[in-house]
Amino acid sequence: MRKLTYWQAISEATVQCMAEDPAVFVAGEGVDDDKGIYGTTRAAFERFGPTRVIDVPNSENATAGIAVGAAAMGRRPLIVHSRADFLFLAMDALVNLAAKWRYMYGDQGGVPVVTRAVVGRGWGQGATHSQSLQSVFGHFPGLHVAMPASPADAKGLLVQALRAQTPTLLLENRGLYRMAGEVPEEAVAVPFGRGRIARPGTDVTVVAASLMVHEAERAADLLAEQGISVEVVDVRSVRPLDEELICASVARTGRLVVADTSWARYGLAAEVAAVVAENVFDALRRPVRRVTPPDCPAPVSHPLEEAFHPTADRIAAACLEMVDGGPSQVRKLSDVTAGFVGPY
Amino acid sequence: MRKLTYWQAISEATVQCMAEDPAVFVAGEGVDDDKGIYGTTRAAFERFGPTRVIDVPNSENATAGIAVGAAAMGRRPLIVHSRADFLFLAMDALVNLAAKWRYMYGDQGGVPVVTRAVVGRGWGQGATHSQSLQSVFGHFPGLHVAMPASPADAKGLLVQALRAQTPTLLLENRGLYRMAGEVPEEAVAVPFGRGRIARPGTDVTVVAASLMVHEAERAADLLAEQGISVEVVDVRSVRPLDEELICASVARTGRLVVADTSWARYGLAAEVAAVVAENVFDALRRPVRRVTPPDCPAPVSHPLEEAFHPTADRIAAACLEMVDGGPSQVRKLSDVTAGFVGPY
Amino acid sequence: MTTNDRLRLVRDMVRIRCAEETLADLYRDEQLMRTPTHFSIGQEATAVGVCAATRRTDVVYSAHRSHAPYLAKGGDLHALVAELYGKATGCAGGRGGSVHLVDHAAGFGGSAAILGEMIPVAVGAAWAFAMEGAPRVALTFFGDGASEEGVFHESLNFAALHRLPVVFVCENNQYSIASPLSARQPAGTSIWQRALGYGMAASRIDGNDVFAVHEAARGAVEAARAGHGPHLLELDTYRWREHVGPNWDEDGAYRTHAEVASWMGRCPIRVAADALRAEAPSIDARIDTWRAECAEEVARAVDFARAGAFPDVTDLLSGVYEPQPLAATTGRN
Amino acid sequence: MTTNDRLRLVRDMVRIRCAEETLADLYRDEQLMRTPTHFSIGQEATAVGVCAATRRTDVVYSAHRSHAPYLAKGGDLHALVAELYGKATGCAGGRGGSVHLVDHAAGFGGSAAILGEMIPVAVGAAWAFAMEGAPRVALTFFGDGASEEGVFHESLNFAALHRLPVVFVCENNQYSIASPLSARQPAGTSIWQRALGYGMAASRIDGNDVFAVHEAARGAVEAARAGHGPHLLELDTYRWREHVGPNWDEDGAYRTHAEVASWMGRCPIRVAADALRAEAPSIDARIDTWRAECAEEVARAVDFARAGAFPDVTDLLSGVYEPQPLAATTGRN
Ligand SMILES: Cc1ncc(C[n+]2csc(CCOP(=O)(O)OP(=O)(O)O)c2C)c(N)n1
Ligand SMILES: Cc1ncc(C[n+]2csc(CCOP(=O)(O)OP(=O)(O)O)c2C)c(N)n1
Ligand SMILES: [Mg+2]
Ligand SMILES: [Mg+2]
Repeated sequence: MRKLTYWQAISEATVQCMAEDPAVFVAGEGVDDDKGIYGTTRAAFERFGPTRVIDVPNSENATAGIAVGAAAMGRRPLIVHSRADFLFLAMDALVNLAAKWRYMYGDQGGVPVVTRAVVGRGWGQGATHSQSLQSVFGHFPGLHVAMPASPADAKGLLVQALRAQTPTLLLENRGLYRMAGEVPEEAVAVPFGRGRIARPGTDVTVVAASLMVHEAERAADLLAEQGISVEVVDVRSVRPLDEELICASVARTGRLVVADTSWARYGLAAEVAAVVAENVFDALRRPVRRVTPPDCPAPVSHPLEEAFHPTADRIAAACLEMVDGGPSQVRKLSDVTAGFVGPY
Repeated sequence: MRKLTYWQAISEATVQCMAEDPAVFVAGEGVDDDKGIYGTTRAAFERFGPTRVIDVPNSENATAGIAVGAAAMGRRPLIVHSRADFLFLAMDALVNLAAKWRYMYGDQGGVPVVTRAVVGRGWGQGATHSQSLQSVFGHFPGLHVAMPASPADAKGLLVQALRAQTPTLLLENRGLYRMAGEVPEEAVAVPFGRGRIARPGTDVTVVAASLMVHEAERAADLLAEQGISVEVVDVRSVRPLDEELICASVARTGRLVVADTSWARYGLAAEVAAVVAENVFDALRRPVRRVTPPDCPAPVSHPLEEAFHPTADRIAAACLEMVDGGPSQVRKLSDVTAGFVGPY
Repeated sequence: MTTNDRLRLVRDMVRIRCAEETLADLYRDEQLMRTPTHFSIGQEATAVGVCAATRRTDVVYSAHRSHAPYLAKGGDLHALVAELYGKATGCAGGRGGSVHLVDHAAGFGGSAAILGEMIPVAVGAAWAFAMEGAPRVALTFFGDGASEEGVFHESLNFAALHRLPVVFVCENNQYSIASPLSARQPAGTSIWQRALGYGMAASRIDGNDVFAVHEAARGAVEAARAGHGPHLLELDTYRWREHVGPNWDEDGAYRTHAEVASWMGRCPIRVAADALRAEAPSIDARIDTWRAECAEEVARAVDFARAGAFPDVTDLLSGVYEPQPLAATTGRN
Repeated sequence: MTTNDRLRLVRDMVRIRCAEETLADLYRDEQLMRTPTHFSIGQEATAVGVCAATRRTDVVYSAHRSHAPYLAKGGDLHALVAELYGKATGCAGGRGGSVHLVDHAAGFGGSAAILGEMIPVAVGAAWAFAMEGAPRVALTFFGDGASEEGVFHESLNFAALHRLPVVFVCENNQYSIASPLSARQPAGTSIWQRALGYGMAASRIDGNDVFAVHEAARGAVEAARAGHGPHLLELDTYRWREHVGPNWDEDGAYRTHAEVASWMGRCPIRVAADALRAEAPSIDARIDTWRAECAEEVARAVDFARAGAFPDVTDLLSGVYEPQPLAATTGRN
């Protein structure tokens, strides 16, 4: 199959969905910009022009409410935020209104507002430009929340979101945009709620999403050199969450590490641990480990930032600790996003 | 010790803290109102007048930011929301700014904004007037989040918040205001991060907060009749979370039920389960159970609303299931807040 | 406007008044409608005057004080009452209650309980109409208090920027719960004037004069339909009952009996009747007739609501999403 | 204003220009300042004109484009540069970076990266001053783009309602990243006029004329201090470099070389020098001297920054809270 980068896959999905459904439009601050949100909206702008790829004022709350209104009248808005952190300003419209619309108004139709938001990381993005809000939005019934890890999923989950009737949040990690992978040419939907075994293994299960899937795979490579077999589960969507896949894997391995880009407390890592404790607690041979950022805001200073973001090394260390009688150390890796060069 | 209701305890704490520290002031929509937010702000208004108990426009975002600015200049704002659901509009200022202030500006002082927010329940509060956002705010380092269950804690935790240097969210369940309990006359602070054994027991641990502590205690009463001994842990604050207390209890009982007023996914119930899976997984003799609202928005219609909110009955049933060889049924209780009469 | 048109406006007001008064009594006495309810009694001229200027294909959104806009736009009365009783036959299947009314067939797009929330939604609907080139207008009712929410301004800016077919209808009833305007907005300013800062047409109208409201609304709606962009109407009016619930509250806690009485003296139904008396001398008799007719209609609606079944508890989880399987293990998404 | 006062304004602009140009070069060439950085090159007159009208006890907040307001208010240059290098000696200990500058001693209360966030913070500071009866004024710098955030309006309403001592300083540089004003705000409207809707004093000033800015700011700050309430200043200006980062971007993607060149022709330093030449004929020589002095000062600051230690990684968790024990089991709160 031909390969695309993650940003190209998103761009292609957008263009294909806009071609197939004239109701789809893209709106967001700077979506018509030359740079096109890491390139993802540029092709759509070039093809469909400023009536369907629309720059908006810096009014996140209204933009979200406007998207709800447009969706209620049959349009299919795709709203893009260059940082997920701006979503706090849109949260009332998304959580108090979009998420509840179908249920609260008696199941007479939904408002399929699709929101893409970029999670920043690296080059000193800092405390308010690098948060990944999967658990915060994932808490609320009525939303779908996904975190594609691969170009194919970035395309397929966006296609699914733009065809379905559910308000959806797609979180994209900036570190993924340049990664390449096989992507089907057609607009093939990937369903929400079905995870995937990114890499089969027998000794430890690492559950992750988005960028952390790649960190987990790198950790798995590293540990394979030591004869430790790691299974990596990519949940793909955090709501719905594929409980069966997670539990089946842990039932086999008896060991669980959860790796996430957001904090442990009340985070994705907590939920995955809880699902296991509810369903397959007796398969656990070791305490669950959460590999997440430490309990502080993201700092800017380079050495602190490096220490803040969870990496393959930390995942590998967590796995190692669990495997009885395994080696106590592995060689150190560099960050999967280390290729990024400034200035930013 | 003399008894006060929950609302009286909050009122007393407010008045005492305002008397002891002239920097404390109260602001919020309707805080100067005759009804005084379930009575909690009325005595303060009567004693200190409209220069220290201040009605504000319906501008939740600005109000939160204004509180941050006032706190940065040495005032001690106590902001009150008549429904926690309005906090989505204030979330940017509280999470992106207040929570990160001390850290992000190099540890030169914090902005001790204290926010009280009422969680609605019953009488058809519905999807946007009954949400309890403990896990959503609890996810973020830099905040303190507490959910007092008793009048004594309602007073003590508010006193602590108004004396400390940390931005704090206090969630108060409407169903608690009329409950009475012993409350010290003095303004004695209750520290954040220390839970309490609300009721000792040996067979099952029920971890809860706020209203659910009472539901858990009622479930414990019920089960005691059947010879089952339930330990109820009141976490008091969800950030910091008293991991030691939770783990110690589960280590003794080997069985964990977590009861919460918000949804299971990415909720308080998930976090408690995760903490146990991390630390005392091998003490578990049974799968963890989460007793929470089902995965839907809160409906209005009375029978649906009754089915939605978790109760003592459901906690008791969850405990029963865990206790090997115990009886399979207990008598049915009515809702702890059933005393509320309309119209509203 | 013909006399008949004008009579119809009065009739619509009488109908809404009658429905709300009956519902308020039942709400208080029976305690079966378990949903926080904000009556528009005294404010009927705003909803009726504005909605009569719309077509069925136009769409109206409102805030929590929603019965009057819903009924004025043609919302089904039976479905409204059933909703208040929490029945499956309610307009939102009993899920939404008083603050979440909806009637798509009538062009009532929804009401919401969070202040300001429906303002951008109407703008988005108008944007959809503009994108389609449909000759439709979106309208949004909200209170003076909601105009303090930032989203009000964001929405005005966007609507004016794109010259969207939306009419912002601010029912200024002078209070936000118990807070007077003077505690919330700078002295000497007014809401309609803020719209001018966006280059938007705006006007302030006596909101208890249904004919004045209607004329202004007709102008605004037709201008919007013709592509001349949005309009903000500030309509001065007054609610007679307490903020939420069926009772009177003129006890001086935040407003006086005299103040309430003075506004009741300017009852929109009486004001309209007085204005019509010359051209329609039988107006008082007609009002009596309408009242009787409406009482019957409301009685039927109440019977319908009472007879309806509650939603089935086994359906608690349906309608959160378009149909999809839940997790087999825990029944969660 | 004396000639000396006027010269000092020019000197302050030269100093900021020199510092920013040097930092931009280093930022680009060394890649050691790993923090997204928004230069104010070309916009110096706004920060300098406004801040010169303040006292040290007044407090200034700014948005992401923060170096100029920070330096103009007297913020420590060494601590700024060290912050950009991520050092423990930085004004925020290396934690905040370019968008989170702070210098309490100088009365620079903080800058923030979320649009509009510091606007209510300044209002809250002003409220604190009013509560204390302190003769202090709060000021907040923000861009034309931030005025589209709802919180801007909420803040104006609150400040005007309570007549607080706060000055809103809108640096209108015509763009929000690559979006021109015309894509974001209705044609024919302006930001300062929206303040009038709150009954607030407001004015629009040539933001590249430091003397005009200063005069307007002095009036606004002193009126606020005297209890006459808030003021909004809209200052028209232009950024020369790209939105974020050290480069030029006059490639036609969103603005042309001609547009940038025309604004560079109205360089605030040159405009001020021209205005002063009659009363201070030596102005050009003075500027050269200042430039040389500032180059040295900046060089020292860079040396200081380079010499500083990075924050200790073992301190990663300190300063999240006032000191308190973490959970023994997991090191979390
Ligand atoms: C965001 C938000 N803040 C506060 C409230 C609580 N609240 C409900 S109605 C109301 C008063 C609103 O006043 P106004 O907009 O003038 O409408 P009115 O009730 O007078 O018709 C308030 C403050 C709310 N529902 N939503
Ligand atoms: C709430 C929010 N939305 C969007 C952004 C992304 N953003 C950063 S700077 C900027 C442009 C702001 O323009 P303006 O306020 O005019 O300031 P300028 O950069 O022109 O000085 C934008 C959109 C942000 N930081 N915060
Ligand atoms: Mg009102
Ligand atoms: Mg700008």
